[in-house]
Amino acid sequence: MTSIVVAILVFVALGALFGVGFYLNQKTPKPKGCENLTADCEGCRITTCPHHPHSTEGEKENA
Amino acid sequence: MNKTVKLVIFLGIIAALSGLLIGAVNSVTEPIINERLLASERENLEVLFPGAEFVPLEGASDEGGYVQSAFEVSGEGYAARIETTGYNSSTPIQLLIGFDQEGTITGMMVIQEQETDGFGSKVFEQSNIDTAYIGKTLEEQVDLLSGATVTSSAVQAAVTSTQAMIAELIG
Amino acid sequence: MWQNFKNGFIKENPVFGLYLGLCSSLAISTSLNNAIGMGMCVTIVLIFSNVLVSAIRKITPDEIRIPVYIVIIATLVSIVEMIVHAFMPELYDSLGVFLGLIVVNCIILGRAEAFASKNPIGASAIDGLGMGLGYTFALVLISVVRELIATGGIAFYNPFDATQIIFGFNIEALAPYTVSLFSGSVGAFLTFSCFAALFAFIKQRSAKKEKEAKK
Amino acid sequence: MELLSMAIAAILINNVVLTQFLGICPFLGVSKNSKSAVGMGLAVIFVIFGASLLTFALYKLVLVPFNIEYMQLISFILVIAAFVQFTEMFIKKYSASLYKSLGIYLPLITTNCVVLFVAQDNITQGYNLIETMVNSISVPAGFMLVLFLFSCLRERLDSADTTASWRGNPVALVVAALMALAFSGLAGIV
Repeated sequence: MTSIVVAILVFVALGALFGVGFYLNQKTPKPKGCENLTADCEGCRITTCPHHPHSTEGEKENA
Repeated sequence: MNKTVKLVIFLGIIAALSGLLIGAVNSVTEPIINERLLASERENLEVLFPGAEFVPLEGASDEGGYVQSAFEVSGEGYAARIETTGYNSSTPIQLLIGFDQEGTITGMMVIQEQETDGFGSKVFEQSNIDTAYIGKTLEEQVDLLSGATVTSSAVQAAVTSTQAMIAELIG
Repeated sequence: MWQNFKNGFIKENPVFGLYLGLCSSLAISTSLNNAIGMGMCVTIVLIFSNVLVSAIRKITPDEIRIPVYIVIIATLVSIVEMIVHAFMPELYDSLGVFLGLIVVNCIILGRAEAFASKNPIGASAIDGLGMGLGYTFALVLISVVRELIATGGIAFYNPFDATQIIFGFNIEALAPYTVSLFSGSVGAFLTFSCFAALFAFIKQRSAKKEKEAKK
Repeated sequence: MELLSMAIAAILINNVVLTQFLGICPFLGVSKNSKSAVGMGLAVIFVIFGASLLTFALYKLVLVPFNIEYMQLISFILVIAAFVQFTEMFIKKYSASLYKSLGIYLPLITTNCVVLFVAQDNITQGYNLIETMVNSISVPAGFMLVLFLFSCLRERLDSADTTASWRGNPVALVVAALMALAFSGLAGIV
């Protein structure tokens, strides 16, 4: 039983850490000159993915 | 209320529920997994520790990577199945070693070996096992056997590494 | 809704069409057995994650939705891993590390983000089922080709008891011509690329037809 | 010596991309030009090294003492994800040039299977701290090597006249198959 309690505590701590990191990272502005820099990734064909080069041009394919 | 706090609380609740769920599932599956891990080795373990209760130590591993599986023998000590290669590089040597609660070697069983007859194989004769291995404490190294240097030093290295792991388990 | 379901197979097949979850589909498609086992695990995780994400879509704060999804998916994968470990030990051993790597399979996060976060529970569950079966379908295709070429036969075991063969055959005529290369990485890449090209061909042809029909 | 052969095996023989099939998505996605391949590769090396040390410490100091090894998968993924977020934040804040060359690839890494694989592999192989460090540099180094080589090939591939249905990823995977074949010839060197 104690193991489950510890598991939950560890889990909550890690989850909160990730959440805080994610939130703070989102709030941090990109440095000057990098606002429009994105890494283009064409690994998959999900055009709605923010890393896909098509996502900025709007939906190109309407298959 | 501060927004960051709110977000953390939301994620915390999700995480807590997830942790609870995983813990609950684990408490159901763990005994079944242990039983399965034991099933294949129970027969050999019973020889070294007749009538004992065994608990597999899943994460246990030694420095040299010889230990294949390790078990806690409740009230009696530990057991470890080790694998190493001696002279015959195609068939590894497999041994099951029993330790008491202080880490002294109490038993050794040969599961598999195909070392050269009359040389390497002498290491695994009962008379040699009794003198070279049984009764060695954690601080002592097991003996080498002249005339079977390759095999016995391979076993020595593996047993020394296993002893170090057992010492860590005893703490 | 039927359209959604069907899309998962051909037009938007997650593996051949969208190139999602490539790592696992290449690695574990060595045998039909692994392919079906993996496909089922992914389908189950996908359905549950879609349902859960959809169920909490109205109360999830937008800023941290990705972390929430990752926690949910990781939990589900852990649970599936433990259950497979306990009840289907042979499958657990042959899938190895790839069972845990379902967590980072982009299909699941992708569907949670693109579909389940915007749609009601029922539709999300069906989307998960369709996508999962599409993934399984792709895995089965690759694995059948690879297993046939590499071993000259197919064997499918009962996942709960590996000694029981449910279905299997060996083509004697193929036996002298097996190419063991196909059980390795070269065969995986080659088989996959052939299927991907075939799917692209089908897609391009149907697009062309549609265009002509419009004219 | 053992560490050296371990590193060579991880980079060339058991290459993550070509023999373990991990990290295929960035392999296909970020190999358009060699500059982005190098940036992505370096970012992956950094993240894997940092995340592996953190997960190693978490496993030995928290999970094992409290007997909650079953939390391995889920805690590792959270540590990796958190580590990537904090790294990205610090780079954004303190170095624009570093952000330009490496930082933009960080968001692509959280769901990169190589990171989770290396973190788990260090534990299942029973590596100690030194071996963990060597392994978590050499595995992503192998990733970077193949990514770089592939990007060079790909620049030529894009200008080639391929049949419509093979264009893009299918033909790229054929090239990957040939690379895997070439790398399998290195298997004997260690």
